Amino acid sequence: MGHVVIDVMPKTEILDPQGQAIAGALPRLGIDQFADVRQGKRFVLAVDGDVTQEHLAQARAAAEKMLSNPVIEDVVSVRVLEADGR
Amino acid sequence: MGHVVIDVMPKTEILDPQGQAIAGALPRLGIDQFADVRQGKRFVLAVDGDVTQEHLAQARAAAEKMLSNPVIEDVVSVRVLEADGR
Amino acid sequence: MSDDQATMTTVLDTVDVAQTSPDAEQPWQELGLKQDEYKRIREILERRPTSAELAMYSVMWSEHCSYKSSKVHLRRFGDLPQETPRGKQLAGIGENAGVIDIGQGWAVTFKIESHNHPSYIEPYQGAATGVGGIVRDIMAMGARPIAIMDPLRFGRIDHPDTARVLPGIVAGVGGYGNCLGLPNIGGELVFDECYQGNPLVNALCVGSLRHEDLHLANASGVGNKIVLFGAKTGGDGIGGVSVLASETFDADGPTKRPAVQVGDPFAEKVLIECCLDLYHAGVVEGIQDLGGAGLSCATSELASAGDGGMSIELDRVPLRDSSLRAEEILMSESQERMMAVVAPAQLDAFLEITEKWDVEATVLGEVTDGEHLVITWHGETIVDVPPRSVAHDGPVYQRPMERPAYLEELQADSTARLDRPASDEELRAQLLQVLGSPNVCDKSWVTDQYDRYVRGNTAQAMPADAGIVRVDEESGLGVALATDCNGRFAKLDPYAGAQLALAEAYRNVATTGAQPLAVSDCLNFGSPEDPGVMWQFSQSVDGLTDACRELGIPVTGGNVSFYNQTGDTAIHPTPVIAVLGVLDDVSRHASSGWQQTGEPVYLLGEARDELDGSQWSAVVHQHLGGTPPQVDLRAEKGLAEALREAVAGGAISSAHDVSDGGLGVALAESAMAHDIGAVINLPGAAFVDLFSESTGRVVVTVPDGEGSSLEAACVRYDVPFAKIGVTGGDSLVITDRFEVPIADLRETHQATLPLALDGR
Amino acid sequence: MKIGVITFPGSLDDHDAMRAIRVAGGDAVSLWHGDADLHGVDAVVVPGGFSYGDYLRCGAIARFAPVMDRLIPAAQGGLPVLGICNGFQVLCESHLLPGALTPRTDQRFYCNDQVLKVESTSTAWTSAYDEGAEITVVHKNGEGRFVADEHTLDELEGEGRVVFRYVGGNPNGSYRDIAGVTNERGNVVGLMPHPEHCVEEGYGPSLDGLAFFTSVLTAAAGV
Ligand SMILES: Nc1ncnc2c1ncn2[C@@H]1O[C@H](COP(=O)(O)OP(=O)(O)O)[C@@H](O)[C@H]1O
Ligand SMILES: [Mg+2]
Repeated sequence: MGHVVIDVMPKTEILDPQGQAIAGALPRLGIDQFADVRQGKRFVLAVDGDVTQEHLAQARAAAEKMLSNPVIEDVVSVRVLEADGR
Repeated sequence: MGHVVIDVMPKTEILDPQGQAIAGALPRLGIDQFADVRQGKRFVLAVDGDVTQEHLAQARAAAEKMLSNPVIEDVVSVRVLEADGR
Repeated sequence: MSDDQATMTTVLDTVDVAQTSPDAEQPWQELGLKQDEYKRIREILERRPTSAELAMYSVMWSEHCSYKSSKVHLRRFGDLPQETPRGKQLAGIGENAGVIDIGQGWAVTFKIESHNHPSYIEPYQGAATGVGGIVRDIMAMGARPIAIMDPLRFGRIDHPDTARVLPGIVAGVGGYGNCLGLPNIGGELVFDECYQGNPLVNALCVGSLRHEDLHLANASGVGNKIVLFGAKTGGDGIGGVSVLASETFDADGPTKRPAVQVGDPFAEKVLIECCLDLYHAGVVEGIQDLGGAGLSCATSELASAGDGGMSIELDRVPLRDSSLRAEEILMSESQERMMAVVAPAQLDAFLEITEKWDVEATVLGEVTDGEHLVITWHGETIVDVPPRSVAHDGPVYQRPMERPAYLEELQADSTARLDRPASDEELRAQLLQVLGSPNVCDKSWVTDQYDRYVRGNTAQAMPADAGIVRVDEESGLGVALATDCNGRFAKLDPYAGAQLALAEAYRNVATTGAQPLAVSDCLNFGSPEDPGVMWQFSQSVDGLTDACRELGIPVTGGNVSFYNQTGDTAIHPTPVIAVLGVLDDVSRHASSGWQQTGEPVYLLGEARDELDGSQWSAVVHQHLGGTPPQVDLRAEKGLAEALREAVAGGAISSAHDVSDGGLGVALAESAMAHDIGAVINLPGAAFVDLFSESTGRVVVTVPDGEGSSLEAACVRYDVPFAKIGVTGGDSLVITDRFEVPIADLRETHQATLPLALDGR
Repeated sequence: MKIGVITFPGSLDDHDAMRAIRVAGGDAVSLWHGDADLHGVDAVVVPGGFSYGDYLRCGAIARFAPVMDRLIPAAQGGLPVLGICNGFQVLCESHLLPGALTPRTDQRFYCNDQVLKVESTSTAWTSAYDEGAEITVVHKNGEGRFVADEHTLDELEGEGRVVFRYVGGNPNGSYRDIAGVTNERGNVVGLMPHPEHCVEEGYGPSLDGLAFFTSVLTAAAGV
């Protein structure tokens, strides 16, 4: 089974309350080296067999039409899931 | 500015109602080649300057302690954000 | 993994195999069974159980499913007359939920349940699936769920673990209930050290139905199909029933970490609408929800309540995870599933409706003649049992009981030795201190996260004494509900504690003008293996039974949660009592805030010097000791009747009962509701009048010219009354003592939770 | 006058919207998400709730329901359409209305009685209000924070298309306190608060929501 990964992130000009809340809370755990945190979404789409160009094309269409809202989000990548989890 | 990416996904044995709803809806757009969809989270943490080993260590700690819920989620990767958006 | 477990995974353990390998070792201990229980299973079957049978017996004979420690006590509820002041119960204890007639062809069903341990492990999902589970119980009676309530209890408000679990639990109750479209109309929020490490998450659901829509859980009629519908089955909460509900947590947290269940409220919402369509189409013979113990429970309970046997092809169960073994499928607690019994002629119509709602439905088998529940896996028999032996013939324990030795000393240590306020200034300061304390303060931080308006039938919700929902849009017929328990009182005296909880919930319902009809309870206690806890439990059941008899209302159902303790320390006995009342027209109800200036304020009932266990003793002196306030059920009943008559006759413009914190708090709450103050002349000694938690009291206001009809009602029902003041102004004035501007009351009342939970 | 109310899987306030239409004197017609037909209604309410569990993004999946294939062109052609809460989210996802609704700043669901200022009475759904009137309606959502880019926000203000603004406190962090907007033509209106919960004495905080439904009955009668 192959997998396609789609990453969607909030647009930088849009306030990301989830990211902000995390950024505010991390220092309480002693984690204080990050200037900013943003939270987006990751979708993993499974295909039977290997990922083909057609799968990637369909995934791109899914990403644009349904999985992201262009008013507030960017699709940052659509790609084959690699063995190391990327 | 450098960025660390953290990917968190629902554990495979745990119900993912979001992924299910998406999987159910994609065929309506003619997108019918995916056997399964799962939705997770992607966090992007910004650092001033380049990402160091220490940043990665802190990010790993953040991922385990706050950004994922070990009862239902797995941290699938913690890494430097590459130029192509991965 | 031991060898025998390895065998379980590789070789299918059929009945035939079991017969030929009587001495194979089985992991009964790991599954939580005791040696004699395992022996009994072998006696029942006259052979060793298969691993699938063992799985079924172990979950069904767990404390949570079999009530093995509580059964002998709960039977006493059954001795109560099985009727409400409005007539016979349509279904009683033993069904998924009791059903009572409220007139005009309408019935309601309600039940309260706990999801304490799962919520400690995974607060959001634990609380969410707790709501989901109780809602399915109500659906299984043929009812439309119409509202929920959520009594919650946590450790100290400033403890880090409270900060960990509380926001998640509240978000989970809201996340599931809001998405389901059920108004949340009330609950409780209590903080006490004794719940540290063992929060209590109880959830109540109420549903309404026409009499003819009543459905019961039984599988009758040979040849009728058994249909599983709803979500696919996954590996959720396997063993959760036995492990979660029966194991004690040690100080470091849960001893075992089983897979948690994740809820899908969307799937449940669709399931509700789908079930209602199925009922209205008349295509369901019997129905059962899948909750704890999943398919093991649903199949054995349906079959044993029916008049025949049942055969099931387990391999037909739609799976989310194809690697699940038969035993796991039988034990899985995947949420949002139901099981129906459907006549063959109606199967197509049934499946058409499930398809309309996009709900997966699968015929698993049918009702057979004979007495056996037979389950096959790819054609081979893996279960062949008498269903009753699984569902009903579980072990029954007469656990040893003993009055705890500490009680003597605890009861002797009364509040008599505590310093009472020495000046009016101190009196005022202590009133504010109690008003702002975690258990008395404004609960909006929690309740604002709940939708109280959805479906448009909510006539009253938080922060009212009781929630009220309309059942019939035409006539306005509806119900009022309240849940209560004061665990401090129950700790001092568990018999009286249960009665006090009942009396308070009853009174809260009565203050709306409703007629109280029935009780559901959630009995949260420590370990039943501790004779002291068992004694508390038995006392509480006795107290509740005796009180219900006196009030003339039945216990229609409930839930027991044991093992609520950390190490050897049990929680306070916490018998949470829900009372349901009926209003023939909910638009004619009393609510608790003062709405008009210039109206006389009456106090119904009388204060005694009863400060033991009070909020004042807790907040001002961190003290718990003595004996709780006296319960007078005859007086409660008279009070309720007087209120009902006065509300119906328009002689009451607002009513608020006196409970936690005493009269001072009740007056402050009445003033804050609509920003209308009052000048109050206390009838007796100021301190006792303001802080005593004597029962049977309600503060009411009376519209112009109605004083005499209120007084007449009080005389008729033997209710003591006193005119204690008049509404108006923007302060609460206690004549000759002190006054507090409403703005100050509000600031104190509202500051506590946001400060503790958000740091602001 | 027939007013349709769409039911998606997970819709919750469809029942209340139907009741509000009846209270206002209209005929309420139930429309099913899977049915690509508007059954000749004169106006449509897209109700509140959690269509598809609000999974992915609120309204994102409902937007692709068969009934939307009919509703979108009809709305573009002038059919009065009101989106309440989740319905507003669906209309934004369908691009019938600008902007997007995102999680509240504190990320908690919040239910309160909210005061709104009526800023435009020239829509199909607000003509029965007085301009500038303050009304109290139920507000309840977890993802009601209206966002759009500066340009869009300026355009909305400039064209008088901000229909409602929160007053006495912004309950969800919406940009410029915007509670509801309309399209250029004024036939499509979306808002987060719930007028359908405010039409009956004794249920809900006021009767201030009724004028939505009387407005559209007048507008539809004029067509
Ligand atoms: N967890 C909760 N969920 C919903 N409502 C709650 C919750 N906790 C408290 N409330 C509501 O807040 C109000 C005040 O609670 P409380 O003082 O315990 O009421 P009472 O003393 O009348 O039983 C009541 O309306 C109660 O139903
Ligand atoms: Mg009360």
